[in-house]
Amino acid sequence: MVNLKNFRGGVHPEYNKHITSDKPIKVLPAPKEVVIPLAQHAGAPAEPLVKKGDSVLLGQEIGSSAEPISAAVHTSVSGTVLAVEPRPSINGREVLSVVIENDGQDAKAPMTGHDDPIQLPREEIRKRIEAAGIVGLGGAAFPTAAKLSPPRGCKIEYLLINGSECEPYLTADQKLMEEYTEDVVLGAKLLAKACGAEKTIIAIEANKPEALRKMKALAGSNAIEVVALAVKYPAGGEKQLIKAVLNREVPAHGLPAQCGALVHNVGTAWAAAKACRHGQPLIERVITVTGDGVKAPANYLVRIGTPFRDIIAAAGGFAGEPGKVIAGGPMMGLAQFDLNVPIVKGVSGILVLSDKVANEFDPMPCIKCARCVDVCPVYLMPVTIEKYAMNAMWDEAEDYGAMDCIECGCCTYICPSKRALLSWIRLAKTEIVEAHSRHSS
Amino acid sequence: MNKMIKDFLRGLWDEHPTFRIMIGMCPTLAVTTAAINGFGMAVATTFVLVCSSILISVLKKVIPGGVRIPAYIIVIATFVTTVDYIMQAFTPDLHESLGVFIPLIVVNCIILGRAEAYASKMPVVWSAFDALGMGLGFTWGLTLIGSIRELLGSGTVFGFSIMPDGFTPIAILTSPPGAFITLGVLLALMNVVSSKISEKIKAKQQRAAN
Amino acid sequence: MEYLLLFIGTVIVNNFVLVQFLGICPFIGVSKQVSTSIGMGIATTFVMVMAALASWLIQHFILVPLGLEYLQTLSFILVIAALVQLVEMFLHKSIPGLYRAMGIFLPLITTNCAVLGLALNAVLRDYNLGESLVYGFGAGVGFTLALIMIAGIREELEFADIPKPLKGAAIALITAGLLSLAFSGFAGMI
Amino acid sequence: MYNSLVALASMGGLGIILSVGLVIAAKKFSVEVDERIEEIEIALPGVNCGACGFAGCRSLAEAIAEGKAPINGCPVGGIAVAEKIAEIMGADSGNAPERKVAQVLCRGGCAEAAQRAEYDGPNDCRIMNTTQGGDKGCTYGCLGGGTCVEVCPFNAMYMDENGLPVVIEEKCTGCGKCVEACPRDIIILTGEEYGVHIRCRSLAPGKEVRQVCKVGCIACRRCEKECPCDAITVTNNLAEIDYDKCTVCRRCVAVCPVHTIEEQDGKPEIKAKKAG
Amino acid sequence: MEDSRLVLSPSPHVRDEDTTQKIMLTVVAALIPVWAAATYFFGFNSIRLVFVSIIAAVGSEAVFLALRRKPVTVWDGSALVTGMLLGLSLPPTLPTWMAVLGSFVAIVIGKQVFGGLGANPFNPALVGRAVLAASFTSQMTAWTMPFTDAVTSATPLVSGQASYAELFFGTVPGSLGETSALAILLGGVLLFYRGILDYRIPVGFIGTTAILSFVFGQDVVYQLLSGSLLFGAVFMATDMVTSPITPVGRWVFGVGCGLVLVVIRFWGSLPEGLTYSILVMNAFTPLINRWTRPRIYGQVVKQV
Amino acid sequence: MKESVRMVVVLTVIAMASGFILAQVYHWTYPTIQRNRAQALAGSILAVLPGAVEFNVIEAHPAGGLEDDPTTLRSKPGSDSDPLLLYQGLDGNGNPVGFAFVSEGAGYGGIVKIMVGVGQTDRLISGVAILEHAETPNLGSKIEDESFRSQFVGKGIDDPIALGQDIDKISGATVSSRAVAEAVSRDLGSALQAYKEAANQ
Ligand SMILES: Cc1cc2nc3c(=O)[nH]c(=O)nc-3n(C[C@H](O)[C@H](O)[C@H](O)COP(=O)(O)O)c2cc1C
Ligand SMILES: Cc1cc2nc3c(=O)[nH]c(=O)nc-3n(C[C@H](O)[C@H](O)[C@H](O)COP(=O)(O)O)c2cc1C
Ligand SMILES: Cc1cc2nc3c(=O)[nH]c(=O)nc-3n(C[C@H](O)[C@H](O)[C@H](O)COP(=O)(O)O)c2cc1C
Ligand SMILES: Cc1cc2nc3c(=O)[nH]c(=O)nc-3n(C[C@H](O)[C@H](O)[C@H](O)CO)c2cc1C
Ligand code: SF4
Ligand code: SF4
Ligand code: SF4
Ligand code: SF4
Ligand code: FES
Repeated sequence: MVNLKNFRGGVHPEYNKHITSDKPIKVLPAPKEVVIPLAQHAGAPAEPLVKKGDSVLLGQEIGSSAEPISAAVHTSVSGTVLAVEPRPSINGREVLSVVIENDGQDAKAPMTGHDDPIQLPREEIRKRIEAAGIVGLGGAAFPTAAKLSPPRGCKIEYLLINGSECEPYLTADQKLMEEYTEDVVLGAKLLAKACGAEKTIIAIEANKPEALRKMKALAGSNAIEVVALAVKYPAGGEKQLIKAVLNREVPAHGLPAQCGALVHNVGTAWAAAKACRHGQPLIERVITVTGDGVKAPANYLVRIGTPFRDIIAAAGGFAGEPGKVIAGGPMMGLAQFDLNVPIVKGVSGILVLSDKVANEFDPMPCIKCARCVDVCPVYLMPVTIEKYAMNAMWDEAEDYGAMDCIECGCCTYICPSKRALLSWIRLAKTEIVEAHSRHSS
Repeated sequence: MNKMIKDFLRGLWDEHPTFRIMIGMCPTLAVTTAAINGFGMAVATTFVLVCSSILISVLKKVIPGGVRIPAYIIVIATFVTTVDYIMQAFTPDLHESLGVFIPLIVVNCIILGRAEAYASKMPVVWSAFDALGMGLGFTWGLTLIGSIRELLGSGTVFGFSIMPDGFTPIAILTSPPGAFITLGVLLALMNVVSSKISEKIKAKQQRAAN
Repeated sequence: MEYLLLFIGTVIVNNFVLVQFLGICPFIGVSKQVSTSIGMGIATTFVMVMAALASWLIQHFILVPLGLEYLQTLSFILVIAALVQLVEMFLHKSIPGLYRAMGIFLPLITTNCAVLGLALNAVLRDYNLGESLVYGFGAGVGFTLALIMIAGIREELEFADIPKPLKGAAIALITAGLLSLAFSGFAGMI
Repeated sequence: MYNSLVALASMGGLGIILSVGLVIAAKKFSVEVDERIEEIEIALPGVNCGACGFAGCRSLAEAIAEGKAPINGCPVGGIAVAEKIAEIMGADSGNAPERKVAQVLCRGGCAEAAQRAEYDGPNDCRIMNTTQGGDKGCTYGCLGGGTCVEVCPFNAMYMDENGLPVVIEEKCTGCGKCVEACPRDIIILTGEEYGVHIRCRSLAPGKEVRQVCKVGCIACRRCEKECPCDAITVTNNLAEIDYDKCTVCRRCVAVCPVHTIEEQDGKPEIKAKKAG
Repeated sequence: MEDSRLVLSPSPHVRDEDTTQKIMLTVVAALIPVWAAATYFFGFNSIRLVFVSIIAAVGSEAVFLALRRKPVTVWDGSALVTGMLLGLSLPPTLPTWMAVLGSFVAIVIGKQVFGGLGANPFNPALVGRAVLAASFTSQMTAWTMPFTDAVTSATPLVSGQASYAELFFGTVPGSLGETSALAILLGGVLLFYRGILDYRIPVGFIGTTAILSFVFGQDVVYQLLSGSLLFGAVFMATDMVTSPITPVGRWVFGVGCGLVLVVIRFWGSLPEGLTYSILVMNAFTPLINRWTRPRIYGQVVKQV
Repeated sequence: MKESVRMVVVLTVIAMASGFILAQVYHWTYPTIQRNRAQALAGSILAVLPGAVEFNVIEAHPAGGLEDDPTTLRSKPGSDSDPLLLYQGLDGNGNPVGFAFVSEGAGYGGIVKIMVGVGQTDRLISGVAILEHAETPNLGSKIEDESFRSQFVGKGIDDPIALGQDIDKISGATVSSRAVAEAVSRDLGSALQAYKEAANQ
């Protein structure tokens, strides 16, 4: 393990990947009813294109938007629209969603593929990705097509394919790389072509030797470099990845493109490959169902819109009393209270923690141990920002860089006094944004 | 008359120069290594305070607003220098231990403050009473601090041995850090006492109201 | 070298505030924020150097030749007060930027012990003009140092759960005491 | 005697030089300033002791004139000075505005409102609200984290045993800090004499409200019909009261089937005045 | 599956195992070799003073918190550490009541008046020690030879008479905990490996002292091993509450401690300046934090 | 304009009055103050010269000048213009019993000023008195104790005055003790020399 790419800061939580890392991806049958939120990406929500009673075909576009930053939404089953109404979604709010009853036919809408999609012109690749409603599968769910057009004056030198999967427990990206190696590499090439990158690098944490091996075997012949990352959370954070692999820094409040880099998740690459080769829109993804609270942890290929309830049931149901059900990983995931919420494009796993693991601690006074300062991967002073936030001193919090926080949660994880640093920093961020908008209006 | 007594009492507690308004801190900390020093300092200050208040009250009509501060300073400085020389002549030991802090009475905010806030506006007798109240407040404050520091730091009060024979003096109380800390602790105790008192008064008022 | 020792001695060993108890009122009163303390400190240093100069001149050109040493206190305070007021008015009118940063502290400084104490001490110790100026500058820097340090601590204490009776001046005094305790390590050095 | 005369003469000389200097300087360097600052400065003791925490009396005067410091900011001057400053400031600021008091428009505490999850995080309503919308069934009601109590600078609020904030009306100054802080926007400021409040902000349909809260407005419109002065209207599933029209007849209080409407236990004489 | 209410909380959902209490107990563990050495050299006095200091410190903390009607959080172990460190920094013959008074001052004046754990600007144990030194100077400078109760005049720092080996193993007069460099280093290594000790402060502290000792023509090794430098640099300057939180700040702090120590040692009238060097730098800590803010990722120029 | 004139006049008048009054106060108290000082001085001189009942002042300019002491900042003895004052003690019959001089050393809290008495015939120290000091009470201030001061009695110019060997220091107050010891030895030689010269004249 020579020459692992590393960055300053970060933490080493229990990774717990062994629970599912040897479980192959199982295809989960489509549920009887899917709930497809029209806002499951960053940017403007899509407008519904269907109404109650309409019948739809698999992969048919059911929502779209004219806004520049948005993404199309497609149905993941064929059947009848039961309702277009607000439904609970993973962020705890009700979101306008299309509820579709599955007729079990999987009758496909027409899709145009291409046998050797890499031959497609650059603009065409981008268009197909846009039409497929592809958004980043790494978590942020930012519309991929928008990311592929770098802002004027920026040249993308490097495309980094993010296979680090630094979140503990999750193995979806790992299994994807192991089992769909070819698609991922093809996707990487397509994305590289679409953004005009000179060089493509696939970065994988060193704790996934199998994925590394397979990727290296295939990528080598495709002029793609594969690098191993030191095992540390959040190696997969965009800024940390760029720092570790390229030793460059994204300018504060700027875009990666400004330092010549673009980062895409392996799942995004895989989706791009499918969109260009088969014309298939983004209607399914790989997720990990794991944690000590489910009976049979596994990796699944699931349709977008499948309710959590069905997935957990498929994984054998809860083992004992569940404490937390988390959409995503333990570091950045969102705790859920309603199991009817559906899987959306940006969710890479469901983590069920039993009551005892889920226990929070009461915060104690800060002992200024500075561990939070030491682990912050963007070099903030979380303890100071927290202090200002708790005292509603938003200007000072901003001055100390609250807006630069990537919400990785390292500070909160490491704090021996169990302080909820990130919660307060997030609050500061909200208040600062609010103050700015108040100021400008 | 009643109001005059109230004004007089104000300086003794409600607007106590040391424990409430926190002015004249330098002598309060510097000379209270022994009770007698604190007492002497305070008496000197009181003398200057009363005399200058009276004189300024007398002169208030004559002095034009534009030069009032320099004029007051001259008046005060005159009294201070007088006290300085009198003490040097008649209480040389005390003068020795108070040192530079006697001339510094000039800049003690209590005096100029009272002159400005009170003496320059009020009749002579009132000003005198007000000044006396403030001065006595200052006196008991400094004497108390001096006594505590002397008692624990040297085992004596006003030079009389009080502590039992085995007592080891806690020397820090007579040193600069001890001065700050003693005053800080005393201030906190005063706060406790006065909040207890105001609670009592409130309770009494409530009982009266019911 | 001697001047350097005098300077260091005045700044650290015989710190005006922590050891000599001069200028305690502003030390407690204007030390809630570091930024204010810096302005206050610079202004004080300026006034102190000026006071050292003025008092030296008065002492050596008026009081001593005329045998009027007993007018020391009176003449020093009067001249210092008037000079500071002049400077303040001048700044206010002519250099408003500087006035806002520093001038606003000037009146506060006129009537505090540190400045008059400096003038009297300098005369008492029979300093020559150069020594007087170094002494004044050192005293100002020492005052500034103490002020900024306690302000830094007090800003932090704003966030602490201090027992109610101790809030405000009481805790500031205790902090000052511990600061003075820390500096007592330098005692007897020069 | 000779020495005395020298003293007299030299002090006289010093006096002349300084006073002339000051007089000239005062003329030459005079700067236009806010008159009130000047007036306040004169009212202040002028000792520049720094006890107020400002850099001298002038700074305090400026701060008071700009409303950045309280009128009684000078501890040395005491009450007398404060009164004078009040006069100076008052002359400018016109009549004192009507006293406002905070009202909490939610009655659904632990006993009345349903919970949808166990919240386990910082006890701050704003954070609860951004954590999946909090643990409360009703997404409009009070989260019970007590942020309003926390931010009140006058200790005018406390959390009752039922997990709801209570305003101590005598202490409330109407500063509005709590209103600003509450992420659910359920605190409003009203004139202190208003006596009847509809304590619910839920825009959810009655059926849903019933599922999550025993005392939430179900938009049954009975109050609207009952009110003799047309002070209540139900829009968006929520009854709202027009305080200007309300005469505190309290009939709505009686008819509300879920006891959402509550009479404020204000001062009896104000109630009488309003009623009469 | 329907009925159980799920737990809702903001991310992250997992926490590191270390707690404040664990950190404090680790410090206690690291002090055990030091205490053992002290007991070996100074006998019952070591047990007496350390025990009494611990009991007084924890007791004072408990009483103060109870009087404030606050939860009595003595189990967090911080008062235990304070008491232990204070006890170990005392000369072996100090009367018991003075140790009690010192612990009381350390906890009450040094810590609790500022709001308790985490809020104190100055190192409580050192506040206690400094107050004792200023109050009972002769008792606080009365040293004994190890294995005897015979009072000797001076520590090796003053007398200049001890071999390196004696200094390293600790068979010299001095405060209970400071004599054995070996035991201190043992504890330091434990703290370092448990990630509790930030190397910058001791390295900066000891390094500066070494360099300046060399520059001023002193015996470097002797300067490092004699006096309480090692004990202070490992256990006291590193107190997290009273030292800076920024990485650069911790260098500044360490170097500053060394500077002040050397100034007091070589030019001051006190033989040992450790207590004061750390206390002085404690006072600078808020300013150091303010002026050594780390450069934020992606920012080109350092903010001031 | 009238206001300005009034301001000038009033301030001037007040200043003049103040100057005049202070002059009176000064002249009134001056004799007493002088007497106090003289008494204090005489007291300490007589205290260090057993048998003396009065004294003369001798202004001496020792041939080589006094050595400069680099350890202290504030004291600058020995600059040629400053004479060394010697106080010659006389017994009831007017016969000299010895002389005394003032010296100083750097203590813990500041300068320690002492009076040293030397016998007429044996030229040995007959007494030491502390005039001024700012040492820590109960610690450094023990230099005032008779038991400490008396250690110097009987020492001569040829006797070593080494702290810790010849003179027991006050425990915990090395600095203060050293200040006194150094003050004693510092000017002793030049004072003896000066006294001899003065006596020879
Ligand atoms: C703290 C943090 C950790 C992240 N970890 C990962 C990760 O492990 N894998 C990943 O693909 N993206 C991760 N991301 C998201 C990346 O920063 C980045 O948004 C993503 O790789 C971009 O690819 P996409 O647009 O294709 O999703 C993380 C982001 C943050 C803030
Ligand atoms: C001289 C030295 C001192 C160190 N001190 C500490 C320390 O006090 N605490 C710590 O956690 N790591 C310490 N380390 C370890 C490095 O900081 C470690 O390599 C770094 O934490 C690696 O980060 P990662 O594990 O997050 O990749 C030290 C390393 C060296 C060379
Ligand atoms: C608060 C305090 C006051 C001190 N006062 C004196 C003093 O008045 N005189 C003195 O010589 N040393 C004083 N010291 C210095 C120490 O006692 C120092 O250890 C001593 O001079 C040298 O120790 P030793 O005499 O035991 O060799 C003081 C120390 C402190 C902390
Ligand atoms: C590495 C380390 C060193 C410590 N050093 C001290 C110390 O020197 N003095 C002390 O009173 N407490 C010390 N503590 C305990 C604790 O931090 C201290 O009681 C707090 O300052 C109380 O707020 C230390 C703790 C740790 C973890
Ligand atoms: S990690 Fe926790 S205890 Fe340590 S400094 Fe940060 S907030 Fe404070
Ligand atoms: S401050 Fe933000 S970026 Fe830094 S560790 Fe905490 S959550 Fe991560
Ligand atoms: S009223 Fe608002 S701020 Fe107050 S407890 Fe309820 S939700 Fe929180
Ligand atoms: S924050 Fe202001 S408005 Fe709200 S209760 Fe307190 S005083 Fe009243
Ligand atoms: S008494 Fe010294 S500054 Fe106020």
